Amino acid sequence: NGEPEAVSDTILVGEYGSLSGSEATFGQSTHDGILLAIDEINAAGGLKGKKLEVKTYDDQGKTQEAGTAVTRLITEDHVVAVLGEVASSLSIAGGRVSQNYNVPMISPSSTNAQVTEIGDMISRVCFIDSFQGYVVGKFAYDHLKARRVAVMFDQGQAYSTGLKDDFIREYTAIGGEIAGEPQAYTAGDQDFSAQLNAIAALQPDAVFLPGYYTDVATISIQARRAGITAPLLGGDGWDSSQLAQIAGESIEGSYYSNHYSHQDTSPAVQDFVKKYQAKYNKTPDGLAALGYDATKILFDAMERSPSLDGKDLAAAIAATKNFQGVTGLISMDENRNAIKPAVIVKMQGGIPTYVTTIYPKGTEPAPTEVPPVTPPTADTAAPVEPATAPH
Amino acid sequence: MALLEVQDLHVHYGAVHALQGISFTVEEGQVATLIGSNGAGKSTTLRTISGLVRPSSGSIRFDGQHIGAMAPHKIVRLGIAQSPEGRGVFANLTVHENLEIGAYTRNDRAEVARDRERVLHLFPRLRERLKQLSGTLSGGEQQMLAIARALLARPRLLLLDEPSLGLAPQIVKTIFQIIREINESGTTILLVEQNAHMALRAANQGYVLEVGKIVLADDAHKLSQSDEVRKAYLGIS
Amino acid sequence: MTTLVQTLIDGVALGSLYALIALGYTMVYGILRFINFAHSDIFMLGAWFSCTIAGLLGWAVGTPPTWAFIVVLLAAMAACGLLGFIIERLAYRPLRSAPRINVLITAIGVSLFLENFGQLPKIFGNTPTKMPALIPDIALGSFAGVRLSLVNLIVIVVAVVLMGALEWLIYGTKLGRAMRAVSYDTKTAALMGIDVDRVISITFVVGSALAAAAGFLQAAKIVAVQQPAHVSWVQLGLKAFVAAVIGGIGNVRGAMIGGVLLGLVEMLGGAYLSSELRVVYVFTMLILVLLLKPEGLLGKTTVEKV
Amino acid sequence: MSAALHVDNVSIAFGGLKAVSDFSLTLREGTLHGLIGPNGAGKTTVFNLLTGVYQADHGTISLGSQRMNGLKPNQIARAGMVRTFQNIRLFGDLTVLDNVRIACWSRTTTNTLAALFRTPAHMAEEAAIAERARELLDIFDLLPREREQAKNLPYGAQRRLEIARALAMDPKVLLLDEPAAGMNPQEKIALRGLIRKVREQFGLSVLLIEHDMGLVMDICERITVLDHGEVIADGEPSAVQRNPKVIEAYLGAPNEED
Amino acid sequence: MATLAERAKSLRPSASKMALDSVGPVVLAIGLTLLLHFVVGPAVGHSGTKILLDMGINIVLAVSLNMVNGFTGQFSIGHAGFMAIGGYTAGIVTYYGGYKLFGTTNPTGGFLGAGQWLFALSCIAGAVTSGFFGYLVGLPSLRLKGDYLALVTLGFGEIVCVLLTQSGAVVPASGIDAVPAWQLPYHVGGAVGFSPLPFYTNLFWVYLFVCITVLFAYRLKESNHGRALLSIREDEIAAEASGIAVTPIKVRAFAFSAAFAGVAGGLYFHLLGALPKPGELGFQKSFEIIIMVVLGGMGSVSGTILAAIVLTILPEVLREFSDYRMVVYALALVLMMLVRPQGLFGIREIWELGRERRKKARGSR
Ligand SMILES: Nc1ncnc2c1ncn2[C@@H]1O[C@H](COP(=O)(O)OP(=O)(O)OP(=O)(O)O)[C@@H](O)[C@H]1O
Ligand SMILES: Nc1ncnc2c1ncn2[C@@H]1O[C@H](COP(=O)(O)OP(=O)(O)OP(=O)(O)O)[C@@H](O)[C@H]1O
Ligand SMILES: [Mg+2]
Ligand SMILES: [Mg+2]
Repeated sequence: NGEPEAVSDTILVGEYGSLSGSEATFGQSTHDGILLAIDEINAAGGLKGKKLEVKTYDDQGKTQEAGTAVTRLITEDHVVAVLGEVASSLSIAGGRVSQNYNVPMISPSSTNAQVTEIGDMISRVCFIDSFQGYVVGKFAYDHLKARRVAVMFDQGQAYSTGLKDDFIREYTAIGGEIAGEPQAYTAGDQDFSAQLNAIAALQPDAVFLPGYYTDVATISIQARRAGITAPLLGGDGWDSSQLAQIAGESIEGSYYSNHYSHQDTSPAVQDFVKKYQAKYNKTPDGLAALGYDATKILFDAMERSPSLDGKDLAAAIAATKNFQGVTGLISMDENRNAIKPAVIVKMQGGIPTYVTTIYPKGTEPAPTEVPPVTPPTADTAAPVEPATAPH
Repeated sequence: MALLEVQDLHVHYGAVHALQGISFTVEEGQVATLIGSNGAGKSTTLRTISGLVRPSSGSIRFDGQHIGAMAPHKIVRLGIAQSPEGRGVFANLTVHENLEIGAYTRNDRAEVARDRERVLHLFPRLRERLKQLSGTLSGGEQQMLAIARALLARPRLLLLDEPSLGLAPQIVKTIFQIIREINESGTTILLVEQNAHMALRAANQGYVLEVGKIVLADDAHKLSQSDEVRKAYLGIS
Repeated sequence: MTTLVQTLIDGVALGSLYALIALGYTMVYGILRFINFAHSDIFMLGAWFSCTIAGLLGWAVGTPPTWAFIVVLLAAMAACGLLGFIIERLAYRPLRSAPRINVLITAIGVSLFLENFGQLPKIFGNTPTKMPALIPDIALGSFAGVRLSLVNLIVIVVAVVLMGALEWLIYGTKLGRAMRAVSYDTKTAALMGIDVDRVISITFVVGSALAAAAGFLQAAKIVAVQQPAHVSWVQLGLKAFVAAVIGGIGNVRGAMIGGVLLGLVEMLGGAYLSSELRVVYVFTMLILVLLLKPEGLLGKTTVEKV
Repeated sequence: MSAALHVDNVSIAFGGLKAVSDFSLTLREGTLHGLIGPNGAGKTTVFNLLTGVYQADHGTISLGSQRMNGLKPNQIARAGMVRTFQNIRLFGDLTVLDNVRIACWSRTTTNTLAALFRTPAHMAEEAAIAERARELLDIFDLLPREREQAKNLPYGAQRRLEIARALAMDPKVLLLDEPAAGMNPQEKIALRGLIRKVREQFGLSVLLIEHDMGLVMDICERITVLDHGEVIADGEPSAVQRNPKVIEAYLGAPNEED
Repeated sequence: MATLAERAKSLRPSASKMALDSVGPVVLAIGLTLLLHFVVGPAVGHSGTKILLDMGINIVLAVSLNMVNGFTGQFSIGHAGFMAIGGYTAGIVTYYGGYKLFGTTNPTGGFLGAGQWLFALSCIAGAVTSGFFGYLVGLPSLRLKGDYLALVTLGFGEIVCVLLTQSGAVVPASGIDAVPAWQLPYHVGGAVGFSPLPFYTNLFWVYLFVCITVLFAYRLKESNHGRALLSIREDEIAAEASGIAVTPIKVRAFAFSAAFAGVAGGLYFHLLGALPKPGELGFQKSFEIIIMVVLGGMGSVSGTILAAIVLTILPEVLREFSDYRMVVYALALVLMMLVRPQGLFGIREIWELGRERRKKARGSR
C-alpha cells in the first residue's frame, strides 16, 4: 500500500493532468500554479525541513490514462497525496483509485458534484457546479434583470453539461425562463451557426455559455455575426486572458463567474499575480490560482496533520477552515467541497472587471460589509448523496 | 554493337534466386526470343530490363548506356516499352485512355494520332470498344490492348511477355504477323513465349532459359531443329 | 423563414469548406487507396500557418491591405504543399509496396505527430490563437434579416474556383491521366513512362495545398483557431472525408456535392431537429447513402470482371 | 445418356452489349465438352452465368434435375457445379494445403461450437479433410509443396492447384476456363492426361474453354462454338473443325504445319 | 474417393490425443490464470498489476478485432463502439443489478464471491448485447465491400458515442428504488461517464477471458470454419465459388468479434470503476486497437498478442516524457510501420515462422 516512507528527505506529492491532448491548456495552467506553490513552500523551508517534490504524469485527457497514472503515482512512486484533475470525469477516475488506496486527493478545479461523492479521501478547493449555477442564475435574474435566457453547452464535457443542468435548475427556481431548448455543441463543430441561428431567432435577454474559453471565443464572434446582441454569460471555464485577446469586441459586456479576479486588490491575490508573472511571464488564470491554492491547502493540512498517513492527512484536509487562499477564504464543508464565494466579472476593454461577489445561500454577509469569516454551512447546494465509495 | 546487352545478370526475390547470371544480346533490328518452362525467369528478365525489378548484380546496357539502376519511367523514355505478363490494362480507364497513356512519353501529337490509327487498324476489335472500360474487356481483348498500348510508345526495343497467352488461334497468327510487321518497320523486339513453336519461327535469335540460367543460345531456326528444344519445348517427341 | 434561408446559406458555406478538405482525401484515396488521416492535420496547419504568416508580416494589428489575404493564402498553400511533399517522401513512399493498411497506420502516426509536435510550447503551444482580420468581418447586405458575410462568400467562391481547377487538372490534362493510371496499377504505369513517384508527390502537394486553403478560410471564418491537438480538427477532417464518400470517392464533383449536402444536413438538422445530434445526422446520412448507393452519389460502379 | 447440365436459351446483356444471347447447351453425363470461340465471344460469361456470378436475363440452367437460376455462387458450387478461373484466383497468402482444405468446407458437418471445443467428431473431420486434401494434392503432383504459399507457386502449378481445389468440392460438373493458358507444350501434354484421369476417377462431366486447338480436338468428345454470344456450331470435333462458319470466325485457314 | 463422413469414421482421435489437444490447453489456461492471480500479481505490485490488466484487456480487444480485420479481411473501425456497448451493459448489470441483488452498489464478496460472479455474468451480458449489435453492423456487408463497409462501422461507432452522451445521470444508490427498473438503463451518466461502478476487475477474470478469447480465435482459425474466414480475406469471389456462404460467415465474424469487444468493455469499465466519457470511445480508440492488429500481423493471433503487449507498455515507458510523450509515441509508431510493414512477425503465427526460416535456409543452400 502507499505508505509514505520516512527515510528520504523529500516528501513526494503526485500530480496528474492533461499535458497533451485537447485539454492541455488547462492541465498546463494548473501545473504552473502547482509548481509555483511548491517553490514557495520549499523556499520557506518545506515541511519540518523536508522539501516537497511533485511528480507529474500526463494523462492525455483520457480516463484510462488517468486511472493508470494515479495508480502508478500511488503504488510505485508512493506519493503522500495526489493533485488533479481539471476535467471532472478524469478527477472521478483518478479519485476512485485514490480512494481505493486511501491516499488523499485534492482536485483543484473539478466542479462536478460526483467528484467528492467518491469518498472521504477526495476533496476540492473550488466550488461546485450547483453553486456556480446558482451564482450565475441569481446574477442574471437580480442584476441583469434577464427573464429569458438561452443556453448553449458542450455536450461532450461533463463540466459543461453539469453546469448547464445546475444553472437551469437554479435559474428557473428563482423564476427565470429558459428560452427554447438548450442548444448543444460538440468540440467537432467549429462552425456554430446552426445553434446560433436558432438562438438568435428566440431573442433571449442573455445567453448562457457554460463552456471552456477555447470554444467560447469563437462562439461569441459567431454569435455577434448571427445577430445576437444580448450579453453572454459563463462560468469559470471562461477564465483566460486569451478570451478577450481572441474574441475582442464580441465578448465585450459579457459576464462570467469565477473563483477570483486577478484585479482583486487583496494582498493575497496581488502577491500571487506578481510572483506568477515573474516566473511565467503571463497573467495567471483561474486554473493556475486553483492549482496554487490546492497545493497550499495540502501543505497546510500536512503541517496540521499528526502524520502523513492517508487517513490522517485526508482528515486534516477536510478540517480546513478559513484558509486564506488566492481564490478566497476557503473552508471545507462536510462533503469536502470548498465553501467560498464566487465573483462575477464583466469583460470591459478586454479585461475581466470585478462586478460583485455572490455568497453561498445563507452565508451572505450583511450588505455593504466586506466578507467576514465565512462560516461553513450545510446548506450549500443540491442535496448531496452519501458517499457510496468502496473500501 | 548490340542494341541490348545483358551480362551476368543476377536477380533475387527475397531468398529466391530467380536469375542466376544470365548473359545475352539483342541486335538492332532483330527479333530475339526467350523460351523456357514455367518459372524459368523469363518474365523476371523482362521486368529487370524495364527497371521494375532491381538486379542484385550484373549489367544491362541499352544502346551502350547502362540502365541497370535506372527508374522504369526513364527507361521507357530511352525507348524500351513492354507489354507485361497479365496485361496490366488500366481497368478503370477506357480503351481510348489506355492508348493515350501508352503514348505518355511522346509529345508529337500528330504522329501519335497516326500511330493510333495504325494500331487500331491492326486490332479492329479495339476500335469497336474505344469507349468501354478496359476492365470489362474479354481476356483476349485486353491482351490486344496491352500490345497496342506498348506500340504507341514507339519504342526502339519492344518487350513482349507472352503476347499469345489466352488468344484465339486466329488472333495468335495475327499477332505474330503483327510482330513481324512491327519488326520490319524498324522496331527491335525481345519476345518471351510459351508458344515456342511460333516464337522461334518469328525470331532471328533464340535463347532457352531454365531455372534462372541460359542453357541454349543459337540462331532461332537452328534451335527449333535441335533435339532438346523439339522435345522439351515444341512437344514433339 | 428568415432562419431557414440563413441556415441554408450557412449550410452551403460550411459544405464548401468540407468540399475543399474532401478534395485532398479524394485525391489521395483515389491514387493510393488509403485514408490519409494526416490530411486533417494539414488542414489544421493551414490555419496555423495562416495566422503565423500574417503575424510575421505585421498584419496582426491594424487594418491589413486588401490584397494581404491573397498573399497569406498562397503562402499557407505553398507551406502546406511542401509539407505534404515531405510527409509523402519520408513516411509513405517507403511503404509503396506494403499493404495499404500499413500506410493507413503510418498516416495515423504522422497525424499524431503533427498534432502533438505542433502543441509543444516552443512550436504553436497548447492554447488557441487569433486569426488576424485579413478578410473584414462584414455582412454583405442583409436582406430581410438574412446575412451573407463576406467570409462566407469568399469561402464559397474559392471552393468553387479551386474545384474547377482540380477537375480540369484530373480530367483535362496529361498529368491527370497519369494520376488515374497510377491509381490503378503503379507498376504498369511506370512501364508507360510515367514517373510514378513524381505523380504521387504532385498529388500530395496539390491535396495539401487545397487543405491549406481550407485551413486559411476556416481560420478567417472562425477567428479563434483551436490549438493543434484539439479534437475539432480531426472531427472536421472526418466529416470532410464522409462528404467525399457520400459524393463518390475519387470524384471531384462528388466531393463538392457531398460537402454541400453534408453542410446542409448538419445545419438544418442542427437548427430544426436537435443540435445534440449533429454528428448523428452526418453518419446516418453516410450509412444511408452507402446502403442505397454504395459507390456514392456520383461514383461509378466498378464491376470486377471475373 | 442423361444430361449432367442443361442450359436453355440463356442471355445476358451489359448495357447495350449482348454478351450472350439464347445460349443452349447440353452437357452429357461423363463427357468432356469443349466450349470455344474467338476472344470476347462470351465463353467466360457463360461460365459466370452457370456459376451464379451473373444472373441470366432469361433462360434456364439445370444441373441434373435441379434448377440453378437464382442461386448464389456458393449454393451452385455446393450443388455440384464448380469452376476454375481464366485469371487464376487462388487464396494467395494461404498455403497450398489450406487452399484445398478450404474447399472441403461445404461438405463438412460439425459446427463452430464443435470446432471451439475440439470435439472428437470435429477432430475426426479435420483429419479427414487433411487426408482428402493431401490425396488430391498428390494426384496433381503438388504434395511436396503443400506448405508453400500459393502465390509463390509457378504459373502451371497454380493452374493445377485451382483444379485440385475445385475437385475438393466433390463436383458433378467441372468447368475449366483456359486451364492450359501459359503452359508449355510439355505441360500441356501432362495436363491432357490429368484431365482425362480425374474425369474417370471422379466420374465428372467437364466443360472446357480452351484456345489450344490441339488440346481441345484431342480430348473433347463434343464441342460448342460461340461467336458474338451466339452458338454457331455444335457437334463432334471433326465436324466442328470442318465447319466453314467456325473456320471463318475462329480457326482461320488451316495451319500449314499442322 | 471416399466421402468425408466415411473417412471421418475411421479417423476418430485417440483418448490421449483428445486430452492433449482439446482439454489440455483449457487446463493450462486455468492454471496460468491462477498463477497470474496468486503469484505474479502480488509479485509485481499494484501498478505492475494495473499494467498487466490493461495488457490483458488490450489482448482481448486486439485478438477479437483480428477476427474481423485479420481473418476475414473486413475493415472495421467501430470496435470501440462495441466495447462501449458491452461495457455499459455490464455496468448496468453490476451497478443497478448489484443493488437489486445485494442492496448495495459496492463490490460484494471476496475472490469468486457473489459479486464477482455477477461481474462475470455482466461481462457475458455485455458480450451478448454487443454481439447482437455486431450482427446488425455486419448485415450491410450484404451490399458493401472493403472500405465502404469500414465507413459504416466508423459511423456506427461515432453514433454510439453521441447517443451515450445523451443518457441521463447515474442514479445514486439511495435513489434507485424510486426509479422504475425499466428506466434504469437510461441512467448511465451522459457526458460524465458511468460512475461509480464497483471495482471487480482482477487478474483472474481478465486472464480467464484472455485465455477464452485466444483459444477461441486460435481454434477457430485452425478449423475449417476459420479457414473459410481466411478465404474470404484472400478472394471473395473464389471463396464463394468454393462453396463458402460468404455473407452469413462475414456477419457471424462481426458478431463474434463484437461479442469479445463487449467482454473487454466490461472488464475495462470495472477496472476503472468509472466509465470513460463516451467521447473517449470513438474512432480514435478503435484505431489504437487496429494498430495492434496491424503491428501484430493481420490474422496472426500470436503476433497480435505480442503487439498488444508492446503497445500497452510503450506509453507507460514514455509517461515520464510528459509533454513530449505523444510526439515520441507517434514517431515510434511510424518507425515501427516503416521497419516492419508486414507486422512484427508477418501474418503467420510465430511458431510457423521458425519452420519457414529453416526451410528457406535449406532451400537456398
Ligand atoms: N514477386 C515474387 N516473389 C517471389 N518469387 C517470385 C516473384 N516473382 C517471381 N518469383 C519466382 O521467380 C521465379 C521466376 O519467375 P518468372 O515469373 O520470371 O518466371 P517465368 O519464366 O516468366 O514463368 P511463367 O512462364 O510462369 O511466366 C519463379 O520461381 C517464381 O516463383
Ligand atoms: N461485366 C461486364 N461489363 C461489360 N461488358 C462485359 C462484362 N463482362 C463481359 N463483358 C463483355 O462481354 C464480352 C464477352 O466476354 P467474355 O469474357 O465472356 O469473353 P470470352 O469468350 O471469355 O473471351 P476470351 O477468350 O478472350 O477470354 C466481351 O466483349 C466483354 O467485353
Ligand atoms: Mg512469365
Ligand atoms: Mg474468357
